[in-house]
Amino acid sequence: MMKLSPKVLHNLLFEMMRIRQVQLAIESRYLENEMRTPVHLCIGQEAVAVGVCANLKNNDYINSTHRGHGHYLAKGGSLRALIAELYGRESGCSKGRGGSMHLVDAKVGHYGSSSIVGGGIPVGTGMGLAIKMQKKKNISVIFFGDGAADEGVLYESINFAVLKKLPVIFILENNQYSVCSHISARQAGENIFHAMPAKLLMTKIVNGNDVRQVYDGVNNAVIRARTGRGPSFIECRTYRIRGHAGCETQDVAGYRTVGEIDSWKELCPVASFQKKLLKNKIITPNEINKMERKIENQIKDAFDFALRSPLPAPDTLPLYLFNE
Amino acid sequence: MMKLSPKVLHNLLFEMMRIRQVQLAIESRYLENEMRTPVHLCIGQEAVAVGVCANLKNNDYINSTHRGHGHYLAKGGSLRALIAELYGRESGCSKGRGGSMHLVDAKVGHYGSSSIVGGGIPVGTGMGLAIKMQKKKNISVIFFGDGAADEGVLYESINFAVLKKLPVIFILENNQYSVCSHISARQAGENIFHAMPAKLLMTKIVNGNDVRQVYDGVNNAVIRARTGRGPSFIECRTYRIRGHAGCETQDVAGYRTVGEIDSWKELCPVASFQKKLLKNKIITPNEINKMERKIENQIKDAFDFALRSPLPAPDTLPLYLFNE
Amino acid sequence: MPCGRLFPHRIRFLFIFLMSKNMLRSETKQNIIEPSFNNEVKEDKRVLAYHEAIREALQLAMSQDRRIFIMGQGVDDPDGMFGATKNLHLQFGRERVFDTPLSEGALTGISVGAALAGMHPVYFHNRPDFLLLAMDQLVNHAAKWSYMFGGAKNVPLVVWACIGRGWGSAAQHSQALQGLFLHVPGLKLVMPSTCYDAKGLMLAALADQNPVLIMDHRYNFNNKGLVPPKPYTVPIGKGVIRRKGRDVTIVAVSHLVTEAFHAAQEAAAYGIEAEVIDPRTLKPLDEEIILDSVAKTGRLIIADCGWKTGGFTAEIGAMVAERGFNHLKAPIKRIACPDLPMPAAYNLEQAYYIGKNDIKNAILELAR
Amino acid sequence: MPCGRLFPHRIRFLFIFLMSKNMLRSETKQNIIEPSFNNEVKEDKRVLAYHEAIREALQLAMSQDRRIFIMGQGVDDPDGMFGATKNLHLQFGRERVFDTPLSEGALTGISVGAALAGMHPVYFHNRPDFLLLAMDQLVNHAAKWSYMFGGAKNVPLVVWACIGRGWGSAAQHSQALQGLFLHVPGLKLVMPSTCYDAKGLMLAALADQNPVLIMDHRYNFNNKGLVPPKPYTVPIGKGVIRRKGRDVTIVAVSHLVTEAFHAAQEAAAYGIEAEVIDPRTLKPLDEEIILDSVAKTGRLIIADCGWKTGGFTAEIGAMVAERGFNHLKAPIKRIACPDLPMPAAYNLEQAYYIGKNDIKNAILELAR
Ligand SMILES: Cc1ncc(C[n+]2csc(CCOP(=O)(O)OP(=O)(O)O)c2C)c(N)n1
Ligand SMILES: Cc1ncc(C[n+]2csc(CCOP(=O)(O)OP(=O)(O)O)c2C)c(N)n1
Ligand SMILES: [Mg+2]
Ligand SMILES: [Mg+2]
Repeated sequence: MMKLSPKVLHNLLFEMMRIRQVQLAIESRYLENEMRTPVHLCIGQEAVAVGVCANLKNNDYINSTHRGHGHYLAKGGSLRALIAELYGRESGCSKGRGGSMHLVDAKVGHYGSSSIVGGGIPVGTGMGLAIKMQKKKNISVIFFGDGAADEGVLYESINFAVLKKLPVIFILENNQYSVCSHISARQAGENIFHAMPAKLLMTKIVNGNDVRQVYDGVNNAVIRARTGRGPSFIECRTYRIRGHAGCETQDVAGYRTVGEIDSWKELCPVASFQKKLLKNKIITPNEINKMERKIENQIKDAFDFALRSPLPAPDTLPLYLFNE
Repeated sequence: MMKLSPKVLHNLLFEMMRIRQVQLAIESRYLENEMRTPVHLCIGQEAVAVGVCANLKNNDYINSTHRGHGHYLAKGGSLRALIAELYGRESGCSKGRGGSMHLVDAKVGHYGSSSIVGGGIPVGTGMGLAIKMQKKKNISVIFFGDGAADEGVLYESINFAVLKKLPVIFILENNQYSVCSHISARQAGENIFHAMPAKLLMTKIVNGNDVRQVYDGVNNAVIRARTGRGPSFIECRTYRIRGHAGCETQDVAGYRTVGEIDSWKELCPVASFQKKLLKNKIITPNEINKMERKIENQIKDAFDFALRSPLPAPDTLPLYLFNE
Repeated sequence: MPCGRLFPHRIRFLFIFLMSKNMLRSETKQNIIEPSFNNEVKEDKRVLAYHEAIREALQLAMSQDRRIFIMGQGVDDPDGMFGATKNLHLQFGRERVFDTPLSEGALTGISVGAALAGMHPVYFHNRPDFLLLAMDQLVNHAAKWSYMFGGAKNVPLVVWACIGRGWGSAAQHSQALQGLFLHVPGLKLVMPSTCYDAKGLMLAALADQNPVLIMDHRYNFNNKGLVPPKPYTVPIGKGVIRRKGRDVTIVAVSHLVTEAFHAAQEAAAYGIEAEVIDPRTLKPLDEEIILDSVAKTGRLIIADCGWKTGGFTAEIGAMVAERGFNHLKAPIKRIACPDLPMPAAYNLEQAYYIGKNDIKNAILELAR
Repeated sequence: MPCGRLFPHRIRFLFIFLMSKNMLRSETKQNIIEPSFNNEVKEDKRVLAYHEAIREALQLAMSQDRRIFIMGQGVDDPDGMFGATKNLHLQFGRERVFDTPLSEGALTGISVGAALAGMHPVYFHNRPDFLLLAMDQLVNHAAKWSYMFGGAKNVPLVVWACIGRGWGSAAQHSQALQGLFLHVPGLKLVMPSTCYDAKGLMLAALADQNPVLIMDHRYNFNNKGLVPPKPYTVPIGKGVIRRKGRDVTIVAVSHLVTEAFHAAQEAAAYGIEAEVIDPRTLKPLDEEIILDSVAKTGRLIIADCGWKTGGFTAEIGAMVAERGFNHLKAPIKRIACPDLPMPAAYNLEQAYYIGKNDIKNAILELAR
């Protein structure tokens, strides 16, 4: 395991706690029916977003999915603009046009995400192509789920990235489910790309609930991409604690056991990392409390901002179809 | 190598010679501009069609491509109906609606082929699904090129066939080119499916210019499929001697060297097998002559049949859109 | 923020939850009783929800025909395709009712292949947006196979998709793509508007030996209407008059039939009698029922939940301008979604979508 | 049958080969000089073939704009996309002009991503049929990205495809799919008919910061016409009158503009003067030029090389029935391919396709 400074470790924890608390805040207000957009919470998967993005620079690109709040925040996307987007406000990151599944923050290299499962995979690959053609040094990271790994566009995109040695990292966020479908109903065996020769595609499976493992695994891939040695494929094994969409009470019963969910709650990436840092005396309970308060304030500020922002004016409906 | 009776060996030779001679006959008359359909000759690739289909029963299915004359004939498709189809006649296998790229002969398990590269791969997979659901004992064999292996639908179809353990054999007919594009401009490294665990997908690379190797490779896959043990993936390495479409004089220059073509002519699957059988005294020159004459007669009969058949009546244009 | 604190607000919101569960994330309307335009139902007055009607059709057909099977993402999950396939896997087994990978392209081709080899697949999609991944297999393969091979083989296949709308589903989860499929020769395109038809058209689609695309709409999905228990088919290619009228003809699609009906009822207060035509199948289209009505009224409104340009309103408008021109007394009116992706914000959604009032205004303008 | 006998008939057919090379497998017409309707060309009277005009546009644009690159199956092969991209890789290098795998779905998404990250890709397809594999990325992604993110990012992208026709190319290699794309908000749809416009519209598409789909037609591809060497653009969204007339308006698409022009010339012998309108871009559409013409003539013919139902003829017919009804004196006429896949046999092709005579007959019927 790589040696990381306390500052970096604090930061990993802070980012995970922040994503968790933002999700919980969204969840707690979701039944008010004022955020009228299908939220896909990433509670339980925070270590993936944070472990990956902690390796990235501001001008690196990410491409995300319908379950994208964590990726957006970890990459530095504006919290205010996120919450405002969920409330459908003009001040939202997508001016209220996108909703929960279409976040964007171009300033931090987040150029938008697709809610077509797998749809972002080639888009992120193309961003890597642009980097290479422009001879720039940044990289493109693509998040996608195990469901997206069913789609042929993954095969096509990896083939192209390998062929052109693109600075692209494919992050398979395997939470075992696509809606209510377990991965075993959709795929047989390990993902085939793990069998690719490492020279062509560096691949790895990491514990996606361990932010350190994610960080380290991606770190190698980032170096490889930045030095022109081509793409990598990292599978992060994790679990979504909540239902597919909406808040906890909206999860349909019958497709997984309570026991299964509970066993994964035990493996909570935020709590376990917190515990580890406390145990190793890298952080104090007081520092954690401070973090929590800081985050609470940010969240309060963001919700206030969103709620006092106006809705888009109805006569602006036709705007933005084209860039004129 | 499996031991085959002289009868079977004669048959392999006969089928290859027949496909070759039919292609040459088509080619020799193509510039008359009466077969007004883009023919994709499989000269040089006869061993694949024959080595595969010699393993199949009449009620086994094949799914073929734009370069499908050989598959059709090897599976037992009517020669008359093929030639008539090329001439756009009502007596053609597709009643003149399909042309060279859309052959069909339902009586021998050939239910049609697509000219969308890769388009037949899932269709053949679905035929395997039907077999499994109907608890029948036949199998489904899919021919496709190295170009088709660029398409994501291959990944999706193999995943599904493996998942459902379908009686399907994927035959990758790797002739190195898609039109003028060499495979190295399109793919990096070996096809990824060779790395699949054999339990899930049996895979093999064979010399596609050696009919015995093709026969043996596919034989195992056929047994596997028939006994419910799931799909296989066999890559046959071969070469197309002619241009992508049309006859020899129509091949565009500049994308491959004359030397390359000539070196593959040396490896002619028909001539080399003929030589081997002669050398081993499994066949006599006289028997070969007889075969040639028999084939010539069949070809003459087929062209006569086609040319005396009427074109479709123009007022039948709207027929066959739906099965009523 | 340890996991122990996952549920801090749970109790606080329980009452809201109980209050609002049915509205939650609802892209469907709840418990709308259909207008009494079910002229088909003579005897048995049983009431069924729209999704139950589809389910009953599937159940009846599968019981009778071993070739029929159901596949699609989540067809066997607890939701059961909003109820349409719910628990059918318990009755027919997971071999005949199965979940699929997210491989819409290949799975469509697989359903084509299964159809060629003697099965009759029903492939479910919970939104038409995902059909865009299947266009090659739908348009290049399913739609063309019979013609391309001179009728040697045909493709008995039902592809079903349910149009999403509202709750910020936004641009990639709310498309009503019938306008695309309308253009494709070789596909039959069915869009029911009543519970009765939902069952009868599904049974007709399963009796058809060709590819049939059924596009349902979530706004119909919880409607309740009269659905006889017996098996029956509603013919593909025959429209129906949902309301008689002499002044204006309205051709409306899917859930807009009900909207048009109510608009017509309200317009009647102004002395204007609008005739409401439900084509039920967009392709083949019952052109005569539309032309006959226009011959009587001389005025035409077309209402479609898809985009305007090049969609269903275009086809009907042009068809009447071509074949019924001499009866037309006024410009036609096309009511459809604007040529824009769907926005997420709910007030923009309101500005975006069309409904009863748009139709009523068109009636009043046209017949004033 | 050893390989030594591969060429038995070579000599025998050499003379046929020499005679007929240009006709061989030709889905294009050869060396047609355009009618002199190139009103734009004032000074420089240089003649160029259609494919050379496209190539020149690409060359000019790439020389000026480092963001532009070309990709597609075979763009760097000896044929060079029927000449349109021929040898451009020699000038600009294989990094900027490159062959692709047959992965139309992903490659479209890759071009979207490259566009987002500051490039301006031109993705070539030698037939629109293959775009059906790219529908998800074209319709769900390219067309929606700008809107979906409130304009935060846009997609400067040119997708180009060339409609096939004839020589038994049959159902999967001859589709003119503009009717599908016409329906999709967020895509601009360009169909040039002259060499001049082929260059000017390509340059306009490359100056546009949005996804533009250019559909060319093989029947135009070897036409020769006046093309000034300088860079110039033809505005996207503006149609042009190719022939003035007072009696009938013909709106024709792509290679049918020339057919309509000749039909109009022949009809003039009967004293009927048809006005020929070339919309040049189907979306955005210059509705005014059509409505103005119909206001004058009162009669409308629409000619499209795609399918009839729900295609371009539907949209124009409905648009005029909606906005120009009061000027219409007769039923509109729609001339388009029948709602069938393309058959292979050449006599069925003849029965299938439309051209000058169909348009001429329509003129005579309408204005008799
Ligand atoms: C192409 C496509 N098919 C189906 C859907 C419906 N859908 C939305 S999210 C989802 C689950 C995707 O699973 P996964 O990729 O594993 O992501 P997760 O939800 O687990 O984060 C599905 C099937 C879709 N949006 N796009
Ligand atoms: C989806 C698709 N893309 C492109 C084409 C154009 N095309 C026709 S044949 C062909 C070559 C395919 O190569 P391969 O699969 O290796 O078959 P081969 O011609 O070598 O037998 C191509 C690119 C097509 N028909 N379909
Ligand atoms: Mg998942
Ligand atoms: Mg090949």
